[in-house]
Amino acid sequence: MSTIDKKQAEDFIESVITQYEEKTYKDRKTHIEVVEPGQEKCGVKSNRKSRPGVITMRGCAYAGAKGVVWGPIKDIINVSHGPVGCGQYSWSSRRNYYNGTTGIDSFGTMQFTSDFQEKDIVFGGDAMLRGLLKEANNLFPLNRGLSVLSECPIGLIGDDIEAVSKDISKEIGKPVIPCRCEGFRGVSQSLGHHIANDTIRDWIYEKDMVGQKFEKGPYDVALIGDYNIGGDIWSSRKIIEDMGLNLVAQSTGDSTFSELANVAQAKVVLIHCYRSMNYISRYIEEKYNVPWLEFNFFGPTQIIKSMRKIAAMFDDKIKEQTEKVIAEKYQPYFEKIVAKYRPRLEGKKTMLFVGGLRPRHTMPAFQDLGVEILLTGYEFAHGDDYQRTLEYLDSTTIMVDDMSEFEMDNFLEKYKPDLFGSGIKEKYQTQKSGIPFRQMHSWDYSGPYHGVEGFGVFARDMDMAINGAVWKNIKAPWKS
Amino acid sequence: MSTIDKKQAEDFIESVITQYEEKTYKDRKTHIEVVEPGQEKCGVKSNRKSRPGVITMRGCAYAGAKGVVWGPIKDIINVSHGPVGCGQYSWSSRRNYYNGTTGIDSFGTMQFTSDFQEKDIVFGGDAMLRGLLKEANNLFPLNRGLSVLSECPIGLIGDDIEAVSKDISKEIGKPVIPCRCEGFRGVSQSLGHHIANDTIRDWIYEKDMVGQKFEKGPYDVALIGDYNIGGDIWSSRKIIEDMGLNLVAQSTGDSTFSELANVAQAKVVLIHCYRSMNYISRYIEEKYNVPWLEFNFFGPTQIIKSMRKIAAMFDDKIKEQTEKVIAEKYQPYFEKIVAKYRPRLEGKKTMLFVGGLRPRHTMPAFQDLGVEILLTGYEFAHGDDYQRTLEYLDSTTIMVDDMSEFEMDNFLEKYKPDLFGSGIKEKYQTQKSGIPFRQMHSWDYSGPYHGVEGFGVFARDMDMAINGAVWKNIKAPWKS
Amino acid sequence: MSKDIKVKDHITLFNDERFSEMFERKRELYENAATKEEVAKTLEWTLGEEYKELNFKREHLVVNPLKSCQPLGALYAAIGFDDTMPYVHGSQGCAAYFRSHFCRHFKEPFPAVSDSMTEDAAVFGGHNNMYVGLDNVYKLYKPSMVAICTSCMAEVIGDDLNNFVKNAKEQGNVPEGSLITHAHTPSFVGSHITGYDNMLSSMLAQVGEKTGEVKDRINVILGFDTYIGNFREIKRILGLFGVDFIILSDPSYNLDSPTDGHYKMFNGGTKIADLKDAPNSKATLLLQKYSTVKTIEFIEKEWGHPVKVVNPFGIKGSDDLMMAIAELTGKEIPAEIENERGRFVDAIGDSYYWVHGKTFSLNADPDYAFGLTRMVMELGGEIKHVLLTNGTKDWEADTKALLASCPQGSEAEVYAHKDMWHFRSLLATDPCDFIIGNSFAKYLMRDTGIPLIRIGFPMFDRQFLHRYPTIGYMGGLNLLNWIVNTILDETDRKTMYTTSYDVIR
Amino acid sequence: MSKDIKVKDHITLFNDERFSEMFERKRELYENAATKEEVAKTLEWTLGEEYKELNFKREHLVVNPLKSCQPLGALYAAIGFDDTMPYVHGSQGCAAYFRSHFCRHFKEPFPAVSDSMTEDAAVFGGHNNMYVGLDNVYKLYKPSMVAICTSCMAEVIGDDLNNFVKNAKEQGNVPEGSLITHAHTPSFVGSHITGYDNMLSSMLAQVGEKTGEVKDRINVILGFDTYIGNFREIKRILGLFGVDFIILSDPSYNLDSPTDGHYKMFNGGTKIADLKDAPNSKATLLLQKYSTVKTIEFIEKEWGHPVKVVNPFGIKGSDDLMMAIAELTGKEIPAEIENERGRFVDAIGDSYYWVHGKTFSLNADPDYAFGLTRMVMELGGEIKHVLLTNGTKDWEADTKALLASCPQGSEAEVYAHKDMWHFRSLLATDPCDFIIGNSFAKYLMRDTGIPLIRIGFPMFDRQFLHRYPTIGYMGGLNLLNWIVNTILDETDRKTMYTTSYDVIR
Repeated sequence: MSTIDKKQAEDFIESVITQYEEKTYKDRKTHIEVVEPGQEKCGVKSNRKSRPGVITMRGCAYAGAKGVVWGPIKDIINVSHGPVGCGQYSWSSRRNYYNGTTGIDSFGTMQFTSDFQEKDIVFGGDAMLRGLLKEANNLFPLNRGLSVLSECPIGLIGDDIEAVSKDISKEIGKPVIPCRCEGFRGVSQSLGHHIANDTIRDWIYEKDMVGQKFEKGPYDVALIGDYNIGGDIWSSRKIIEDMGLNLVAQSTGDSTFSELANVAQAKVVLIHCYRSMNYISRYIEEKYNVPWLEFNFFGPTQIIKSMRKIAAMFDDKIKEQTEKVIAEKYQPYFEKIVAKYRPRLEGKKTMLFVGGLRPRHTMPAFQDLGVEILLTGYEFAHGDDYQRTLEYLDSTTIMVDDMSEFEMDNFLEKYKPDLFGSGIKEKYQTQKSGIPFRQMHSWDYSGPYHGVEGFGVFARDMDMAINGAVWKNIKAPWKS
Repeated sequence: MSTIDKKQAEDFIESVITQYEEKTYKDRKTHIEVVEPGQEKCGVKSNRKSRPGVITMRGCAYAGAKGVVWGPIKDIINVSHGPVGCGQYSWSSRRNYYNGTTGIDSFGTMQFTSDFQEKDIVFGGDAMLRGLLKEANNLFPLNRGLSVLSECPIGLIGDDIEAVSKDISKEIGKPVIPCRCEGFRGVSQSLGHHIANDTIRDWIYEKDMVGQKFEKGPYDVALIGDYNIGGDIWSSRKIIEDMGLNLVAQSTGDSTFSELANVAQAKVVLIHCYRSMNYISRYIEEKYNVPWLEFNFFGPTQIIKSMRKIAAMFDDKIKEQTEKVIAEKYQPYFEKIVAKYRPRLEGKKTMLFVGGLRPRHTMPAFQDLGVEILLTGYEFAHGDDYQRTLEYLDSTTIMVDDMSEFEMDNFLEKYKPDLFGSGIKEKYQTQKSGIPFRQMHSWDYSGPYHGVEGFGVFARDMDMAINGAVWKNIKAPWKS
Repeated sequence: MSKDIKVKDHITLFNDERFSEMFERKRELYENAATKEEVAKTLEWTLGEEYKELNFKREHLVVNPLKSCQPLGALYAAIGFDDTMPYVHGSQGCAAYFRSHFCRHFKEPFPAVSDSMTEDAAVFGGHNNMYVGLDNVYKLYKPSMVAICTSCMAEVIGDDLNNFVKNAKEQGNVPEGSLITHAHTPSFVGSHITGYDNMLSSMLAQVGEKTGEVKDRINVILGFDTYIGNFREIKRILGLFGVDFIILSDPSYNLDSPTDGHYKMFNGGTKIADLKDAPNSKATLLLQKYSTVKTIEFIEKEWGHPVKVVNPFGIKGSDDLMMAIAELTGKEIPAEIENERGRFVDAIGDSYYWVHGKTFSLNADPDYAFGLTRMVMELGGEIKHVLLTNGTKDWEADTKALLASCPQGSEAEVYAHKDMWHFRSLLATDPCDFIIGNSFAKYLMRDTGIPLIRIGFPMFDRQFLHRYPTIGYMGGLNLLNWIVNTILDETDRKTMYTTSYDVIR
Repeated sequence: MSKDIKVKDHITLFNDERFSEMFERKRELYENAATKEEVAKTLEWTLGEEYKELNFKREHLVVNPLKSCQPLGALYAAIGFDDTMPYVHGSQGCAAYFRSHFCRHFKEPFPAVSDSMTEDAAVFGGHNNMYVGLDNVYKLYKPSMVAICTSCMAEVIGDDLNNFVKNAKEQGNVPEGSLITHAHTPSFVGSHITGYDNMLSSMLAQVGEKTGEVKDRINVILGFDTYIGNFREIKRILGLFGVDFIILSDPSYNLDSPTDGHYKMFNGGTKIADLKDAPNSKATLLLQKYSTVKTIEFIEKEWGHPVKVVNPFGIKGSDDLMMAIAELTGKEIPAEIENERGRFVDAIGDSYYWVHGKTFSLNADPDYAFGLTRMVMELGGEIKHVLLTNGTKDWEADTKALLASCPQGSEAEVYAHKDMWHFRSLLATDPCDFIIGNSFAKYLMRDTGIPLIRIGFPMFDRQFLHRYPTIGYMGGLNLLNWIVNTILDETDRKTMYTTSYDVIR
């Protein structure tokens, strides 16, 4: 039985959004729908501009390009080109883990900026950028390349970062990749992913770059679209290896330039975050004829399903090994975790509003633990994301695209879920309402959530959030 | 020129002590004298009872026996026999450093107590003590012996700890030493030293115990009366070794039972704290015919003087080596320290009121740094200590025995020294008056102060105390 | 200055090779030391199950206990009164120890006299010492009150304080009308908290004057609480309520006095007049239970007004505190207090994920142990061991009931009369994530590698912590700060050379 | 619970051998990694003198700077006013970043809208965004004031806020009489503290209404001070003085609100009426100087009443603060403040021997850097490097003069416009005993092994610290606590397996 009554929910939604300014009201109406399990089409509009003056959870193209695609590649120097702020606010905040010596052969948790001053706006920053790239290369000689990530002013003042990058690349003999991810482009982080993917395409694959040579084999796979938040890609990698496959390249979490280039050298490309990386997988399929496969390593149901789907691309040896590892190692672990946590979580209700993929990826993991989803949606998904979310529903669910915080507050107030999973900006106001919260972009400083070990951490954390002792103490006992 | 004017000081003293109750006044009058350099006799009375109701700085016999003599011996288990408090308050508070694994082969910073309860008072504690000593030996099998340090009730209820100790010693095959250091005995810690020394005599030397066998040589010396506060004995040991001598036993700082027994095996016994250990050195000389020598390793003047005095007991090889190390290593270091700190300390005035020896031992070190002594005295010295203090005077000085805190407050108020060196109980009230303070029992958590390196630390600390920036800020600027 | 010659003290000096060699040589040639293998083997053995069993079989030996003796607590009760001289009838060494102990904890002077009993007093009794002692005290310090307690010697020989004081007054050893209170505080009974209780209840009994008139005012007793900040905090809270109150024993004046160039022995505290008038308050609120057993009994029986006892730590404890004040005074709980509650809960909400599921073992005096146990569970922390040396039966029963009421307490073990050497065995054989304890627990941290959160008494190796409050919501924020930020600090240290060394946590 | 299956997260999970092997294999076969020798060699090189020289020759590249951009500071000024919506005219991503940054520091919600300018606004200007934006803001949140600042895009294309706001009012996008303030805060000029100054001075100019009547009241401006406790502390201090006051921008309501089950977007702050009436106060007291340059200038010029600027850290700074209040108000400094001074001095006297002679290098915003530099020297600490990214010429001159006035500053080097990668070189080639800095300085601790004392902004990896005050004597006690107890903690860690692991320090 669903907690959400469709008619009541629709009436409630209407009562909330009528409070907007008129054009905003009309726009928002098309972004929200109450959907049912089994429903075939999702009518939610997406990838549209957020309306001015409405607190949106969204970020910008720069955030998508730097924070998601380029940022995690550990051996290149990502220069935030423009004023100091963008690089500063995104510094070390995504927890894309990596192994390496920071400042020497790895640069993931460093903030490189051109720190634009007024004169740079007036006279342009190209000359400065030239000098900067050379300085960076001199001071960090073990870098394997540099990227130039444009902030808003660059596109507006007409700098030619492509020309500069080409020149310097030639001069230093390393890739220098200009990425036009100014924050005003597009409607969300999503365009940043796309733009960044395009730069990977244009500056790596189109130039036929390859990475470290390795001995090729029939079981070589690449894993893309995993950003290694809290170590996600490592627990995923472990599964791939346990299946008997060879992971020859991963991107972009704990990734190197070499691996990025070598993605196309695999036999199959496995893609986890479809939303941010599908551009690349499609391109590689087209250009190199390497097939790709979407998978989901959140929670037992999807992990096992995904493992079998991947194994199906390979021979019996892999299939057998896959079944063996499931039966002997994973299943028993999953059972223990479920036995411990499901009784504590059964029947709890959650709302999930995150990025462009995670809600539909994590819903099955919640369901594995007996948690119902009341509401979900995406900051920056596209139509197909909503469409594909339908298959994971098991009760009536409110689907919201680009939910404003105004809407969010109203939904929380109305439905009082046992958990809300979203981002840092949403965390503390949710908690003020006495509703437990998990940051589902950053795993709230925990992780991994992917893979087998990740499911244990996920289950533990959701239990911790939902059943945290503090939530019983919200109300002063003298207030009845 | 002296800061203290004798006549004025005497008048002032009179004005202070007339405030006492009459008998107390009469008594205190005999404990204070204004002395002059060159004066031949010191008339100060000492080693008398403190008067009731007067806040004295003194402790008790138990404190002297446990804290000073037995406590620092690292491989024996010192049992504080009686109620819990005495052991608790003296636990880890003397900073007698030692090398070893605490709880395994070393027990210096542990508090072993019989935690007397009412029933033990009523029925006696001997049976319990038997069990206790065996438990201790079982749980800490690497101990090399045990001591039983009586607290007040033991002597009052008539327990026979000697009999118990003898029995258990036989049973476990290790020395068990009963020490009748009840706190009500005598007038101060001093009797505790004496009692404890007597137990060493009676239970070790009288029984002809010896320690670890070692190859004897002409340069074997023992060092006693150094408690290794903050590492004192280690920097002293370094000097002895630098002179070419062989330190075969030290006591009681970082000492073992073996070394304690082997003191009598040395060619010469060097004694640092004469006050607390002279009983032993005299006895050893008598029984074993081993000569002893008092020395002082505080500050350049005394270190060099003492080294030469010690060397004089040996052959030319030692004498030459001594001169060499002084000239090549120590003198240059002393000069650097003096060059740095003397300009910052020259002409500063201090008062020193400590234990039974340190004032006269540290005065020359202060003088090496240009610091004048206005007042000094001892908590628990004897007549000869006062007598021997005279030789270190270089200006008119107030000499006080068993100074009460009432007198202390008055002296501080009157003479406003730049530094007062005394104990923890005196520290904070001195500082409230805006007068810098150093704990000169415990080196105020610093040290070593003995030896060459120790002089550096001493000079640094006195500078830190006297010239601490905070003392310029005592008065609110709006109070003129 | 830093470029001059740099002096090394013990913290680094003895790491120099010259010294290591010296130490090694000494060990080998002269110490008759156990072999390194023996030491290693014994060390391992002491950390195991077999040793634990042996260790728990101890019947007589006490090693590293967590308690001090009665007169210490008695002095603490006394120092909280204005113009009052604490007085120890017994050996002078006792007073020296008590004073040092407090000085080391508070980094403050702690005046107390002793009447320096020695051998002759053992034979003839300590009355003469007291007569001269009181005479000197009044001549030198002119206190408004003298508070006498006893140490072992006087108790063993059976000195009768009541009689001595009467004689002293009659003989004129003290000025006419002198106010002298006295309590027998044998060190071989109970612990420092018993002494606190004995002294305080004696003062109430000996000085309080019930007039029959009931005043619109409450008495507040904090118990043996060495967090000086709590005395200010309870006053602030009562101020917000707009309540008239008397704190019975308030050491926050004497033990947190200014450095302004003038030492004053007496800096304030509960006024003697207030002590006299306390029976006429309309109610008494106590913030500790196990350190005030006799005091509670006395007030309930003799003063006959409402008495409430709360344990004011954490959310629940602070709620109890506020509701108790409201109930005893009839006042509403102020909005500002409610706001503070919300801010405390908020801070817990922001941070509990660092505590939840972590395991804790605790050492403390009973009232703190109870409060911290409950608060840790409010944060989602799980309790492994609660070990006291001076626990009482009541405390044990209360704590077990508390633990049983909460899943985070389901596996906890409670020890009322064990010591820190027992604790070492427990931690070594059944480790937790964090220890909560006083400065001596640093040895447990060293021996077991389990990080220590420093809360308790004595606190000798950190400064200022006792200046913060720990009670009420704002005190809770300090406790939370110490707990959570220690966890964060340890997490940093554990991850420093890994990628988990996060900037955002 | 703890005896169930134990889940390992990233903090310990990846230490497992299986993972180490996996990492090693990946590195070897696929990463095209530098050899370990190359890495070790390069690491050593980066810590040396040669590298330092190269590093300091940088003209363009900025690495790990210690500053953020203007609108961040503007939002901070805005959030301190009651019922006020901070509004970012520019790309929406900017607002998202500012909000996240504050949320991570304060662990509090931080409301702010953006008008989501995109490509079309780049071509046609952002006026339409603002019209719709303001309309929505008033419809949804009904604020009493909207405070608009700009991010890069609006500044580069030259949007005219004044005009836009005028139009919005005329067009009826906003309700009649709406109060909208606005400041241009280009990210490519100055830093976050410049933005604070621009926003605050604009608000004073645009809202303040000088009536000619002078009220017996002072204005107080704290500047870009993220220690929320300071707002409560200054109110407490002024309360003790018995002074009537207005704090201009008081974020302590919005950024320390209760968790009580009800989220409120606006929780209080400086009342709009007070902002209007501020010019009629008799004087203004500022607790920061470098973050309020324009504000000071404006008040001096336009309001014409006495202005005092103090740096209220440490003894001297707190003295200055108290005397400034006394001078501006004609009130006596209360005895309680004098007592607090004495207690702070006392705490320094008790602990300074742990600080004296130790060397410190500092990172902070300019006002904090100045105050901490002075306070460290008051404790006897010696300053090695003071390095800022957003230092000004005034700051540099003031700091050099301060250092020159004190022997503990005689060897210090001052850098107004360097970054933390420069700092790394300084610390590696000329190490100090302790670093003082914000959370990002933990990287310096890792890279150089020098312990970090965490004071500053942002503070992402410790909790609650911003709830404590740092100003005045009682704030000084907190600073002292952080400094001294970090030193003690590091001393413990250094000595844990030596005999210097003292219980009493």
